[in-house]
Amino acid sequence: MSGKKMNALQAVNAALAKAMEQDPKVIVFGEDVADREGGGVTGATAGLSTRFGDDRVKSTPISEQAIIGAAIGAALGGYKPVAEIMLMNFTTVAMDMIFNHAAKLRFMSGGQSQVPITIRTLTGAGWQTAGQHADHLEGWFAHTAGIKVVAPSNPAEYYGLLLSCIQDPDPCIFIESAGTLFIPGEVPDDQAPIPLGKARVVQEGTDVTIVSWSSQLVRCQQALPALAEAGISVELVDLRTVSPWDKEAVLASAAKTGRVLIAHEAVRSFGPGAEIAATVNEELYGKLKAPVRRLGAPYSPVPFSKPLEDAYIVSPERVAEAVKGLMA
Amino acid sequence: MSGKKMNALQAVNAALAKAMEQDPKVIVFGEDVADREGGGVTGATAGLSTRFGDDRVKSTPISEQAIIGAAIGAALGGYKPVAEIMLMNFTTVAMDMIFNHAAKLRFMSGGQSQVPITIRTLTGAGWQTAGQHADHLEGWFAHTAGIKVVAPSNPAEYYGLLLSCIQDPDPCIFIESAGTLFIPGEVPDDQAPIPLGKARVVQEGTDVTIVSWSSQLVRCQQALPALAEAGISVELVDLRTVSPWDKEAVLASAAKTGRVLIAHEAVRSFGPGAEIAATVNEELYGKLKAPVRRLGAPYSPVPFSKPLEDAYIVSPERVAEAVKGLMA
Amino acid sequence: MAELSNAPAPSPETLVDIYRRMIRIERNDDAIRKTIRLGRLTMPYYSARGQEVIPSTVSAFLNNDDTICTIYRGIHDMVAKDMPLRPLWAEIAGRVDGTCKGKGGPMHLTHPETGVMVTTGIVGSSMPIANGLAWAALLDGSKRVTVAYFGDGASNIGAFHESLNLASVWKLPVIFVCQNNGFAEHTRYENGTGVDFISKRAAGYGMPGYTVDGNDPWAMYAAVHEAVARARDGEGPTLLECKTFRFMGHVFGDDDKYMTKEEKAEAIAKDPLPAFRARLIAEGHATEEQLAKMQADIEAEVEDAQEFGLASEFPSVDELRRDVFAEEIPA
Amino acid sequence: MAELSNAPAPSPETLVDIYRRMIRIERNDDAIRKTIRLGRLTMPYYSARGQEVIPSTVSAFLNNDDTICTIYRGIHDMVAKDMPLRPLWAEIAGRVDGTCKGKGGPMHLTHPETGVMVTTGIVGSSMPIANGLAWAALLDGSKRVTVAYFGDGASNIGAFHESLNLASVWKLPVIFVCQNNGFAEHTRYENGTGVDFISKRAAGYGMPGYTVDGNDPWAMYAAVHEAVARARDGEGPTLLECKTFRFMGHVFGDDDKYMTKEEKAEAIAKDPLPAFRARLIAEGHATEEQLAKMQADIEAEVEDAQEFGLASEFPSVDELRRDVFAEEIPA
Ligand SMILES: Cc1ncc(C[n+]2csc(CCOP(=O)(O)OP(=O)(O)O)c2C)c(N)n1
Ligand SMILES: Cc1ncc(C[n+]2csc(CCOP(=O)(O)OP(=O)(O)O)c2C)c(N)n1
Ligand SMILES: [Mg+2]
Ligand SMILES: [Mg+2]
Repeated sequence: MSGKKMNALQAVNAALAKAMEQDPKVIVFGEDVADREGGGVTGATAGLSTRFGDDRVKSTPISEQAIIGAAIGAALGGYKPVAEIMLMNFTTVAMDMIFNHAAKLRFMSGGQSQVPITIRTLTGAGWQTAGQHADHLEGWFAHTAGIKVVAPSNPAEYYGLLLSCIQDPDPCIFIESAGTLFIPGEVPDDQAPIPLGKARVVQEGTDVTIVSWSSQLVRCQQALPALAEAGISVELVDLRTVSPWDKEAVLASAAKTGRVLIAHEAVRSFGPGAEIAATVNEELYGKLKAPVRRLGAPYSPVPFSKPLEDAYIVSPERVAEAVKGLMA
Repeated sequence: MSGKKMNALQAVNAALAKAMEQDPKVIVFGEDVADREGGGVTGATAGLSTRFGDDRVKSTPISEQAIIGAAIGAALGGYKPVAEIMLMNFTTVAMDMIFNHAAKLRFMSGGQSQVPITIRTLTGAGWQTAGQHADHLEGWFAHTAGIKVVAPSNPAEYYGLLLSCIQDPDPCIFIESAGTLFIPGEVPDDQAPIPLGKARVVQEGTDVTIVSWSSQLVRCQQALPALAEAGISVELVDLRTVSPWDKEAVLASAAKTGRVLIAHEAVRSFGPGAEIAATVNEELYGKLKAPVRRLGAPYSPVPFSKPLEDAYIVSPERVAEAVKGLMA
Repeated sequence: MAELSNAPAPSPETLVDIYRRMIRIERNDDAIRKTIRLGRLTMPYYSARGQEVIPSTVSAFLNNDDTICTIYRGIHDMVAKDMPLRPLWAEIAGRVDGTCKGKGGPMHLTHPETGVMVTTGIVGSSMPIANGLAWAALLDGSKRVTVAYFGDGASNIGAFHESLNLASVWKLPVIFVCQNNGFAEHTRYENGTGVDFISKRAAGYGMPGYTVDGNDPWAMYAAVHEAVARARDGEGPTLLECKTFRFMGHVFGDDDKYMTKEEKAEAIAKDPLPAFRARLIAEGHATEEQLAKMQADIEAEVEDAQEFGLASEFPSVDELRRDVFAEEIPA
Repeated sequence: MAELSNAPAPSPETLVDIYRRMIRIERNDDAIRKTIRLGRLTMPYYSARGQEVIPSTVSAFLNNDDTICTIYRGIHDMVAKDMPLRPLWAEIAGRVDGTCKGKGGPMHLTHPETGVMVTTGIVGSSMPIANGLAWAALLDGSKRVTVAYFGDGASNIGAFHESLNLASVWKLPVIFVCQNNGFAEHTRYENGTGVDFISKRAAGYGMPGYTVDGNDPWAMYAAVHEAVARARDGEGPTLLECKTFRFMGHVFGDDDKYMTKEEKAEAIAKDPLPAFRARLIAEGHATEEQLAKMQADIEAEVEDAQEFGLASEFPSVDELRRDVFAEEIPA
């Protein structure tokens, strides 16, 4: 199996190219995405407008409601739009379009309307972009009936999951997170679309299950050596799709280990980890060896100052500590 | 203790009048709220502009971003704005203002800015208003650091909690829900502000704790007679403030009964009940007599057709059934 | 506000066709209101009585594959677009034979076969989505046009602005049709809108904007003609502000206390329906008998639709698990 | 676009004061960029080099209790408003002596004492909040004015529209100052904006709008004079589109590949700072020595602030539990 080493942004770029190549109905747009505008502020869309034409790859005004509206309308007109909302915090200016329309049109129309759009959006703490540029809002979208929430953590996963989002007949939000972006990884040349709704076991183990995704998954991986050294056998599950989530896989792992830690970058309070914890507790009542634990950001906006930002993020050390706590 | 019988909307009206009377900095605005426009589409603000003047009670254009922005700015200028967003689904068009600004300005300014705004908003299924007018989004706001989420369920609670929201130095979202609106109740003449963050035990009991709020609390109350008849002693806890929530009260009740049902109108999946369930499980690990159960709306937009809407809402019968299930 | 260029006059056939759409709207609206009053339908109903000329004239220019995005006060727009009435009635009654199997209801009627792509209850949201449909037409290389209907109050919300700007920059074949009935719920135009004519906003997007008497089929004809021609010719979007009045208040049951009795009476006195009918006959475009027959046919159609709709079954509760996604949600 | 009425000419003192603000912005910006380059500061930095005239002229009309709401590219606006530099530097270094204890950083600097009420990283969001501050001034019966700064790209977002309309309907004492530098991140003005002059949008809200050479202090003076007078006299809002150029690209480290070398060189050749300086001297408003002394003083102030900021402590992690609410979150 031959492949290419690339980072997550390059994987996004490659997946977009692949999707556009395969399906002429795939169109890509958002602020600064065309090559005239430099191919995206992160370069994720570089080269696409040159290769596929300015009609299919378009830069937009700073008008997020209009961007998502155009995506929905084009989808109703038969296209498969991939719209970029530069940062996840800016989804809030387009939230009506996402929540009241994209997610609901199929249902409200009794199945007549389909809205196969993909919303790509970047977020994540670690770059000192402070309070308005780094929130992980997957919990909001997971609580929204009618939209799939996808949060990959390495280049091959970015590639395979993005292809699936684009092909999916329903709206997907595809979360690109700071902590995952620049870690190179091998993407097989024939990397297939990765099915949505299916978790991935990153490492098998027997003592403790960690459920995580996106940047926090990377930090969980970084905790593995110390845990191995401490003699704890960890099963690390990458949820990949936050909604609909892979209950079967998580419950199977939890049933095996009897101990579960859920870790995400989003704020812990009323965060997406709560659903998983509540479900594990409900389904495996009396069968667990320890209470299900959750790690997430404190109940606070993202701070600017470096030491505060460091403390805001759940570090590999805190993951390791929590796992050890479960074994105590 | 003398009082007046009124419904929740009348209680809102009375609380607004009281707050405006007590504090000249309280201002009220939103679409159609002034008397020239009929005093609000539900009448909740009727008479206020006539009594307190058109400067302090203003109707606005249909511009929710501008409404919340004006509230934030007026708060920074020393006022205590009460802004109405007619329906909770319309908070999505103002979500940037709420999430990125109102909730964060105190923190991002290092404590220099205060944003003592109250956002009143109406929602709830039952009126066949279908997919875009009835969502219970308290889970989103509870997951947002920096805003308090208040969801009363009877007229006296509406009155006392709204006064507290207005007096509170931080932003509050005050949720008025269809299922609570027209049930009359006694509001004592000297009804004091009800502290935020404190739950209320509606009925004491020893077998099962039900945690609920807003319209769903009403439906839980309606289940009580059948449960009493079945010989089950229910402790019903009205959370009142969804965030920050009264962990102590819920844990105390759960520790006493050992069985917990959380019921809300919001979608169950990734809903606010998950946080409570996860916390109860974590804190009372090994001490519960049954798994914590959650009831909420199905993973679906709110449907129009009456039988579907009826099935969408968690009925008193389903509450009773779930409680019986916990005893089984 | 731009001045309209010379447009051809409508043919007699077109005038009669516009009248047909108007009377179909009016008869249907009347039947809906009666049925609600009788307690046989329960739903939030936003009558557009008084606004018939606007979508009737617009629709006279549209083909079946031209698309519209409309709003809660939009049943007249759908009827004008020749949406069949049987599934319409079944939908507003929440029945399984409704356009949306009863799941959307009166604020979310959808009927792609006649180009009714979106009906929305969120003020302003018809416009951003209409842009996307228009963009799809461009990408297809077709001549399809899309109409976004909205109210005067909606012209003050952010989505209006973003949509008109994007449509202008991308030269989209979309027509923004503002049905200015002078009120946004209970708020009078001038108390919510900082400008005397909404059409003046068009200049801020480099697009033509016209204020038209939305109760005058001839004036509407000229304006729509130009807007549709521009869209089909690749010249981009147009904003039409069509002045009108809603006779029935904001929502069924509205007590109208925010307007004066006189202004309402005055508006109703100018009801375009009888006036247009009289002129059609006076100018020889149609005979009394023709129009009476037309009306009788329409009344029969409405009655049939009403019976059909109210006789249809309610959907099964399994529908809560369907159409959330393409795949059914497991029970 | 309206024509400006006759405005008084700026006095020599005012001209020199405007220059003082400009050079303070420029020296401070230069020091920030040097410090980032040396690796002693890490932050996203949006230089406004080239845009100094705009807030310097605006600020010459503002009192301490007049308020501004600005954006990520807004340090020049704060410096022009005479925000002290020590807490500014401590803030951008994330230190406890910063205006916001290091919690907000360069995109969220706040300093109510000098009227810097909001700095935001969300495009368009300065405007709705500015309205509220202006409304508070009205309610107080004061003559305070509020300035909302924003970019050309921001004029395409919904919040712009809602804000200008509300300000017009409520006659708010607010001035919307668009710093049109020709680019929104990497997108050229005309590729995002459907109209040739943003000021033309003002007519859509019934408010005056002017396009001004934002590099010309005299032209700016006349425009701001009128806008401030209108606001203080209760006549409502004004939109000022001030044309300028940003010399340093969108964000520190930007490679500028979306613009031509020529246009950038041409813009830099028109750098208003040396030109204004020369003219002040030539017209006898200031002497070479005076301006040299002024610059030296400012350089000393900047150096002191830099040292102060970088020497300040980092905040304790307990700060994550403070200022979320008025009451500290329990540990
Ligand atoms: C975003 C949003 N805000 C508020 C409402 C509540 N609302 C429904 S209709 C309406 C008035 C709209 O007026 P206009 O646009 O003039 O249309 P009309 O009803 O007169 O046809 C309002 C405020 C809404 N549906 N959506
Ligand atoms: C709502 C929103 N969308 C997108 C962005 C990303 N963004 C930051 S600055 C910028 C360009 C703004 O351009 P302009 O308004 O002209 O201001 P300038 O940066 O030129 O001063 C964009 C798109 C944002 N911060 N907020
Ligand atoms: Mg109207
Ligand atoms: Mg710019």
